[in-house]
Amino acid sequence: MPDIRVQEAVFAPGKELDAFTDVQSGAGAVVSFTGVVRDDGGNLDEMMIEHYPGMTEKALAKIAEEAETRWSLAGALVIHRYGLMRPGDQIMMVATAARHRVHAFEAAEFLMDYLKSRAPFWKQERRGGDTTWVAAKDEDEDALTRW
Amino acid sequence: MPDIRVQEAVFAPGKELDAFTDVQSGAGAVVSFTGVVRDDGGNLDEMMIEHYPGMTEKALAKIAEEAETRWSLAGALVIHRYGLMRPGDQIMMVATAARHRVHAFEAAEFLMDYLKSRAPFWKQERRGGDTTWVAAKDEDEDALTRW
Amino acid sequence: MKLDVLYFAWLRERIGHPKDRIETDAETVADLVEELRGREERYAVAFADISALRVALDQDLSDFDARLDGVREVAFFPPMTGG
Amino acid sequence: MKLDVLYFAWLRERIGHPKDRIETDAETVADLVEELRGREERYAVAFADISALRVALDQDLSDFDARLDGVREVAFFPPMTGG
Repeated sequence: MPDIRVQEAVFAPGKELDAFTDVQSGAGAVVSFTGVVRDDGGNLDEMMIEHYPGMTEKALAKIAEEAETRWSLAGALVIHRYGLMRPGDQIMMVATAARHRVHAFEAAEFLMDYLKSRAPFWKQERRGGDTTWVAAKDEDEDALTRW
Repeated sequence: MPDIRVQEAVFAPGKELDAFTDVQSGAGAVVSFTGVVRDDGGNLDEMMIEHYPGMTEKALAKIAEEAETRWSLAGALVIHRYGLMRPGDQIMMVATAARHRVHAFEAAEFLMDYLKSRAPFWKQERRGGDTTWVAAKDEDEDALTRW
Repeated sequence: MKLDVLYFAWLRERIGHPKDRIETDAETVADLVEELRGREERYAVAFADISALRVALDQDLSDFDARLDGVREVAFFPPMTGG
Repeated sequence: MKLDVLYFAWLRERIGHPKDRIETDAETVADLVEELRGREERYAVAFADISALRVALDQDLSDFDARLDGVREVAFFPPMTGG
């Protein structure tokens, strides 16, 4: 069962990575991805992430379970924040554990690609008094075709 | 400049990941890979890693500098241990930071593929009184052709 | 039938609130969209281009041709931008 | 010329020590291997199949056709298994 967490609170990726790795006895290969709010050349004041409570957890669990099955993962972790965050803050992380490195890498990339376009999160950037909803990128949708 | 460490001492991947992420302001995407000694169904007593002091650091720096240039990385980290280790112990880790997730993932996979077959480390497995040098896999050599 | 209809991100902002409770006979999502467009100008504007929108039925991604039989919660939103 | 010749992993074990200091006129790595094979039986055995070996010249990976001009350290070892 993947470990899925949708939360407003900050988290420490390193601590999560160590805790995740500790329980994957015999996995051999652990891959993590951490997404951080970019400072955008000092322009960005805040990022706000809205989500769809209920559906978010469901969508993430479905994606992570598919990854676990497809790559015979020893484990998978997804943490995604919502609410207000500032440049340098962690937005989210995924971690995958597998017997072989190629599987751990592929599963982590699959999780990220699906999570980008299939989990109900919406980013809003705040600069000065302006707010802008981040537009979805065609390349993110296109990334799904490889799986 | 990549951060390259070849050491006998244990290290804490989570602590290293956090320290690495902290200095990558504006990177957005951080990928890590951690290699752990598999317990091999309880069969393996110890793993011993021999290396070629001097050449190891040189080879790792060259691989990591190539990754930094090729994927415009904000940073790269490679830590690889040698000497005796036991099942569950960390063998090595790499971390990459980039503006976009695809670059961070590709650079980390590139680092791992090259490190497997081009950095002078040799693994020996110890079971009961027997010692076996791990044989290189054709698939590891083949993995280089994609870069 | 009674439906909870939810809106997220800029769609929520354009409509001005996050949720409507609607009594409707719409058979498909497209029928429901047509009905919403007829409600008020801001709905018509918000739903002008459904190619820019996504829909979930009872918290599963779906499409505008889907039937509403048995559905209790319909959510409309822009393409997602998580990660 | 004087060369430091290093051996690693099972090659080191078969030869019985990690390093030789050799005075040689070998022009290429292959010449040097030929000379080593002539030294003693265990060298002949260790270097029987060079397709199972790799070579580094002054700590850079090289190949068995490479010339030894200016080289000070030659290392022989099995394919690497790091990571």
